[in-house]
Amino acid sequence: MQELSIRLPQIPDAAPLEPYEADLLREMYRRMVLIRQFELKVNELFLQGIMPGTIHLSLGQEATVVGACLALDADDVITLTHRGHGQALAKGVSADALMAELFGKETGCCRGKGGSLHVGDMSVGALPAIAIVGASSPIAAGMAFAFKRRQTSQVALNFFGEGTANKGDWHEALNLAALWNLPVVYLCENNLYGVSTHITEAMAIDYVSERAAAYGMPGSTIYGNDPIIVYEAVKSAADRARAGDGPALIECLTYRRGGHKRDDPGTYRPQEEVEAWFKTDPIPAFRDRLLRDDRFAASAIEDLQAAVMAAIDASVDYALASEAPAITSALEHLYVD
Amino acid sequence: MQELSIRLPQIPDAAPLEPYEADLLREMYRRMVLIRQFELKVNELFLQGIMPGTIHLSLGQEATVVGACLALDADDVITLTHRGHGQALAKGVSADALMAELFGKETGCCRGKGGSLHVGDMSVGALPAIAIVGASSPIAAGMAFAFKRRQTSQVALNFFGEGTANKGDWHEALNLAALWNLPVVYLCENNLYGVSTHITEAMAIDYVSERAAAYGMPGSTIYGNDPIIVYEAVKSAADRARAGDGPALIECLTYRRGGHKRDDPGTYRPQEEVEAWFKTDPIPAFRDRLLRDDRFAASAIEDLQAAVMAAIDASVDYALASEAPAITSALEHLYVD
Amino acid sequence: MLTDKPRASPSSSRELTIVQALREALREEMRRDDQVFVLGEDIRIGGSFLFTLGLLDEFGPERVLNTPISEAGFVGLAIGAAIQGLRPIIDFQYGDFIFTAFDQIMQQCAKLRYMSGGQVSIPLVFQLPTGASGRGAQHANSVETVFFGIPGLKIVTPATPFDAKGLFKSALRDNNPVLFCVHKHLYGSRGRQLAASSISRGHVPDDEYLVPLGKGDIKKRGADITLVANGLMLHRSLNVAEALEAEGLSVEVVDPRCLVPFDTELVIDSVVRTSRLVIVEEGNERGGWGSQLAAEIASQAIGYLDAPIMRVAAPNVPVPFSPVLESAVIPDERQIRSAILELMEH
Amino acid sequence: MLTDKPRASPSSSRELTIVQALREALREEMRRDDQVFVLGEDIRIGGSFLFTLGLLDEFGPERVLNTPISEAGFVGLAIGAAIQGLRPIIDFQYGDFIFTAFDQIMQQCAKLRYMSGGQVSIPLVFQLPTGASGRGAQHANSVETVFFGIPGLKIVTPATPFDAKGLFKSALRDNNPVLFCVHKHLYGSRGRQLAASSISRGHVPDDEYLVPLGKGDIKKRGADITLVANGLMLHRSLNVAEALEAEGLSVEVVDPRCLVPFDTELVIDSVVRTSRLVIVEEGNERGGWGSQLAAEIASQAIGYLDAPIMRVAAPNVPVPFSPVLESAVIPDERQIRSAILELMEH
Ligand SMILES: Cc1ncc(C[n+]2csc(CCOP(=O)(O)OP(=O)(O)O)c2C)c(N)n1
Ligand SMILES: Cc1ncc(C[n+]2csc(CCOP(=O)(O)OP(=O)(O)O)c2C)c(N)n1
Ligand SMILES: [Mg+2]
Ligand SMILES: [Mg+2]
Repeated sequence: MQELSIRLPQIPDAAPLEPYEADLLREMYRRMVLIRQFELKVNELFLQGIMPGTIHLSLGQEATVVGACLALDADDVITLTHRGHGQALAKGVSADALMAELFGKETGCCRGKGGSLHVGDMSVGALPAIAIVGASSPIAAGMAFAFKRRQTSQVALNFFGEGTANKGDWHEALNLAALWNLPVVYLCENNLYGVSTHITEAMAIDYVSERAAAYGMPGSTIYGNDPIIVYEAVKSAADRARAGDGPALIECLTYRRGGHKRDDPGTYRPQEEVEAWFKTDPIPAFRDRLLRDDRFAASAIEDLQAAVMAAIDASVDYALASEAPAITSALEHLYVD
Repeated sequence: MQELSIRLPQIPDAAPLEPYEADLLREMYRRMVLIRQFELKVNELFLQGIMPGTIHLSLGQEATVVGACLALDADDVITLTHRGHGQALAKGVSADALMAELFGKETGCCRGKGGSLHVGDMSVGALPAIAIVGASSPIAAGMAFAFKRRQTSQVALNFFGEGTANKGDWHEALNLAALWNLPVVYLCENNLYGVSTHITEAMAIDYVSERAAAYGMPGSTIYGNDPIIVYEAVKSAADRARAGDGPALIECLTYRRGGHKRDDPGTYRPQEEVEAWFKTDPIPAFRDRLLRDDRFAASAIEDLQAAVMAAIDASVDYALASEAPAITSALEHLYVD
Repeated sequence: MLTDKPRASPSSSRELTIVQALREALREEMRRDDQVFVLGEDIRIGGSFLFTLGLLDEFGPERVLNTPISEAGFVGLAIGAAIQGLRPIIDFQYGDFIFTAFDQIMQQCAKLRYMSGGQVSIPLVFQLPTGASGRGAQHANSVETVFFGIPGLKIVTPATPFDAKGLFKSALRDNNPVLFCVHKHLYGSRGRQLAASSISRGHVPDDEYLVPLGKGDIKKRGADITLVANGLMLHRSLNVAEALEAEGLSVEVVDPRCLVPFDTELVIDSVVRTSRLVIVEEGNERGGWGSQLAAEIASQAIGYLDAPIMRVAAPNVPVPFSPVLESAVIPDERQIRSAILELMEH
Repeated sequence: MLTDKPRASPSSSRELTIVQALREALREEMRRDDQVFVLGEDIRIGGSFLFTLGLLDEFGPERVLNTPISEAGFVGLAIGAAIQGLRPIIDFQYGDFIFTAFDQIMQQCAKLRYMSGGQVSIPLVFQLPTGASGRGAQHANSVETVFFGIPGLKIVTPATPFDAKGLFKSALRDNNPVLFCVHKHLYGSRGRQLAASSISRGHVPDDEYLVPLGKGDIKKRGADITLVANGLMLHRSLNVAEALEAEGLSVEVVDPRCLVPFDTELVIDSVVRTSRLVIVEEGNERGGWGSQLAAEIASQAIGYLDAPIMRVAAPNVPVPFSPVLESAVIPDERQIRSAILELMEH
C-alpha cells in the first residue's frame, strides 16, 4: 500500500468575500446547506426503509458542486454522475422533483423512470445523470459541440470523479474536446476514492490534472472545499471556453463525509485521513466567513437555514403525496414520434 | 488544415556500427530486406488478382519493426497490428507459413483461419494479430502480467500506430501497465497517418510520447528509420522492464511507402512530405552503412539479397502448392476441450 | 411522398447502386436541414465505402467531420450533439468497430430518453457496413444481430438502392437512434465486390420519396412457400427463388427491410397463404433475428404451418478467413435451395 | 466426482446461499491451482456482492487484485494473462459494466482461439451479477442475453447454491472463456435482497463435486406442461408450479443452468411428454435465449406440440426505476401463472 498522507488536505487561506455580491454568497451558502440537509434527509428516509433503490450521497462535496454550478449561466448545461443529488440541486433542479424522483413518483424529475442514479432536469440544464463511469464525458463534449456549431456561447460542464479518469471514454472525450476546441469544462470531484480504492491504487501519478497536458488542454488542481476557489476556477475556464479557446480540466480536492453508498461504512479509509478531512467541512467554514462579513446577520443565516429545512420537509411531503406512475407508463418514452 | 511540415523528417547522424556484432547487423539487414521484398511480392500477387482478402503493407517501416524485434529475446512476445506482416517476419515467423496464411491455406501460420489481418505464430512469440485498433494494448499488458507473476523475466512488446493512441483501450492499458509496473514496452510506429488522417488532425499535441507522463511512465520519440536507434531504445526499455522497473513508451517516427492499404493511392499526403520521407528509406541507408564497414563485402550483401528473393519465391510456391483447409475445419478451434 | 415500391417513372430510368443512392439521400437531407452533419474516420476522402465522397466540397469541414480513431468518444459526442438538437450521422468504416462503442449505444443512446422520462430525444443515424467480405473474423460481424435485442434503437437492413435511399431519408428524419446496416457486398462502391443479382443495381426515382421504417416488402410473390431474408441473403434467396420458379416451385420472398420495428404481420399473412416458412440470415444461427421471428410464428401462427420452421444461418462460429471456409460458413444459394426443397418434402 | 444433483449427505446438512457457495468454490480452486487469481474493482473489500470477502487475507494482493475502473483494460489484461497460462477470474461489480469492455470480449476473447487456428486458449471466468434489482435502467441488464449469440463463449446462469458451486468449479477448470451470470437477487449477500423460494438457500455437500457445463436439470417433475426458466425466473416459476400442484396441475420445471451450451435435448424430452411449452426469462422478449429455444423446438419438435409455444419475458423496454414499474416489467408469479393457465386452455 502506498503512503496515503500525501493527500492530507492543505487548506489555502480564505480569500476575502468583499469582491462578491451578497446575493451570490448567500445563494452559495443556501445551496450548500440545501444539499447537505437534503442528503441527510435522504439518508434518514433510507434508514427508515421508506425510500426505495440505492443512493450515493454527496455529503462533504457541496462546495465543489455549488461553486462550479454557480459559475455557470442558467442555459449552460451540466452532466451528472451516480453521485448526482448535489450536482442537481446545485444547478437548480427543484428539491420537490428530485425527492419525488427518488421515491419513483410520477411527479419526479424523470417521472419516476430514472431514480437516484439518473436524476436531472433539462429545463435547468441538468442532463439526467449517467451512472456508467466515464460515459458522460464524450456526451458533454457533444453538447458543447452543438453549442459551438450554433454559436450560442453556452458551455457544458462534465462532472466526474478521480476514479473515472482511468476509463477509455474519458480519454477519448478529452482528446476530442481539445482537438476541436469545444466549450466544455471537465470538472473532477477528486474525493480520493473510487468506492474503496484510493487514487494511489488506481494511477501512478499524483493528480488527475497532470493528464490535461496529454491532450493539449490546461489543467489545474485546486482545493475543492472552498466554493469561492471553485467558482473562480470554473468561471475563468467557462469564460475561456466561451471565447473560443477550448476546454479545460479542473480537479477539485474534496472528500466524502461517508461511505461510497448507503451501506458502505467507509472503514477502508485511514483514521488520520478521515479526521483531517472532516475538519475541512465546507459548510461551517463558509458560514464562519459569512458571519465575519457585515452584510450577513446571524439571524439572516439562521432564517435561511430554517427555510431550507422547511423546503426539504415539504419536498418529502410532496413526494409521499404524489402518485406512483401509471403502470402503462412503463411502455412509454422509449421512442419519440 | 494544420501545418504538416512540422513532421518533415529530421535524420539524426548514423551511429558507428563497430560496437555491434556482424551477425546482428547482418540479421538486421536481412530481415529488413525480407520484409521489403515480401511486401512487394504480396503487392504483386494482389495486383495479379491471385491473392484473396485485403492487405496493409509495412513498406517503409522495416527499420522500426526489425530494430524492435531484434532487441527482444526469442521468448519475449509481441502483439501485432493490422499492419502485421513486417512485425511477424521481424519476430521470426516463417515466410512460408506467413505466405500460406495470406492465401488462406491449411499450412498457414493460423491454418488459414486468420488471414492477413491476424497473422502470428505463438511458437516464436508473435501473438496472432488483433485488427481492432487499440485492443491489443491491454492484452500485451496481460501477457506481461503473467511474466511478472511467474518471474520469467520475459517482456511483452505492443506494436501500435500513432492513430491508436486516441483509443480508450490504449489509455486503460498504459495506466494499468504503469500502475502495476508490468514488463511491457509500448512501441508506437508513428507513420504520421491513421489511414488518411494526419496526426495533427487527431490530437492537439505534437508527439504520442507526451502522453507517457500522464501514466507515470517514461516516454521518448526517436527516429524510426534507423534500426540501430530503435534497437538501442527497445533494448534499454526491455532491460529496464526485466529489472522490474516497469513499462516504457517509445515512439518511432517512420513513414509508409504507400497507401493505408492495397487500394489506397495515399494522395492525401502532401508531395513535399512524401518526397522528404521517401528519401529516408531505411534499407538503402543501412546498406550503405554496412558497405562502409570492413566486415561486409558487397558480394556478401548481394548474396544475402539473392537468398531472400529465393526464400520469398519459395514461400509463394509453398503457399500455392499447399492445400486449402478441409471444409470441416470451419467448425474446429472454437472451443478447446 | 411515402411509398414502398419503386413506381414506374417514365421521366427517368436512372440505375444506381446502394452507395450512390445513399450518398444522394445524404446530400439531399444535408441541403434540406442544416442541423444534419456527418462524422467518422477518413470521411473527408469518402470513408471506407465512399458514402461521403465529395461531400466535404459542398458542405465543408464543419458538417463533414473527420474524426480521430475514437469510436466511443465520437459516438458519445454525437449523442450529446443530438440531445442538443443537431442531427448527426456517424459513418463507420466497418460496422465491426462499433463494438468499441457498445456501452455508449446500449446504455446511453438507447436508454437516455426512457430513463429521463422523455426529457431528451436522440436523432442519430449510424451508417454501418455489415457482414462478411473476405477479411477474417474481426471484420465480418453481422452487426444488426448484436443490437437486435436492445430496446430503444431502430434497425434497418436495406437490400436495394430504392429501399436504401427511401429508408435512409426516413431514418434521418426519425427522431430516434437508427442503425442503418448495409451489407459490405451491397454498396457497390468502387473497388468493392457487388453481389450478383437482379436487384443489386436498380431504378431510383428523381423525385423525392420516403420508405417508411418498419414496413416489410414482398420482393417476389409466390404460393408454395414463404422465405424471409434480408441484406445479402435476400439477393441470394431471390436468385434461388427465380431459378426454382423455372422449375415450377413458387417461392414467396419477403424482405423485412427493418429488423426493428419488424413487420411480423407481413410474414404471418404470407405464411397463412403458403403454410411453410424458411428464414435466411447471414449471422450465426444462435440468437439471430430469425430465432425471434420463428418464436413469434410459433406463438402466433403455429396453426397455419404444415411443416417445421426452417432456418438457414451461419453455424455458431466466427467467420474464418480462408475463402473456402468463409463460403462454407456463410449461407449460399446451394444451402438456401436445399432448405427450400427439404421443407417442401414435409 | 461429476454430479448433477445434490445427493443426500448424511454427514452434513450445511445450508448455504449462492455467494457462500461461490466463495467456497473460489477458495478451493485457488488453493488447488496457484495459477488461479481474481481481479476486479474493490475486491479487496469483497467486491459488490462479497464474492471475494476475506480472500485477500489468505491469498494476498498478488492473487486478489484490486483494479482501477478500467473494464476494457483489465478484461484485455486478463485475456493476455490467460493466453500465457494463468487462470483469471474477473469479478464485476455489476454485470452491467461489462458493456464498456464489450469489444474485448466479442472480438478478442471469443475469437482469438478460432482465428489463430487453435494456437491459444483463454481460460477466463467472468463473475457477473445480472438482472434487475431496483436500481434503474443502467444497472438492470440481463447480461447473459446480450452475449448469447456470440460464438466462442460459454454462458452459465445458476439458480441454486448447489448448482452454483459445482458449475463454478467446472467453469474455472474449463479452458474456454465462461460468463458466469448470477441474478442480483440470488447471491444472498449481506444487505442484499434474497429471492423467497424453496431453493434460494440449500444444501451444499462438504465433499468436492463438479456440475458439468451444458447439462440442464429438471427442478420439478410434471406431466401436464413443460416450463423452462433460469435464474431468478426459475425461483418464481417453481413457486408457481408448487402452488399449481396443489390445485391439481402438474408442471414440469426445467432449469437449463447453462445457456451456452444449451441442453436442448432435455427440453425436447420433456416436451415430448407434456406437449406444451412455456419459456420464462427475465430479459426483453426480443432476441432472448427464449426465442432461440422456441425456434429450435419449432424446427425440431413442432410435431409434438399441442399448443403454441408461449413465452414470458420483459416487454421491449429498459427497466424503469419506480418500483411499481419495475415489477410491472419483470415477469412475476402472477404473469407466469396466467401464461400456464392460458396455455392449458389450448
Ligand atoms: C463503467 C463502470 N464501472 C464501475 C461502476 C461502479 N461504480 C460506480 S461509482 C464507482 C466509483 C467511481 O469513483 P469516482 O469516479 O472517483 O467517483 P466517486 O464515487 O468518488 O464520486 C464505481 C466503480 C460504474 N458505475 N461504471
Ligand atoms: C477500433 C477500430 N477502428 C477503426 C479501425 C479501422 N482502421 C484500421 S487501421 C486504421 C488506422 C490505424 O492508424 P495507426 O494506428 O496510425 O496505424 P497505421 O495504420 O498507421 O499503421 C483504422 C482507422 C479499426 N481496425 N479498429
Ligand atoms: Mg472519487
Ligand atoms: Mg499511423
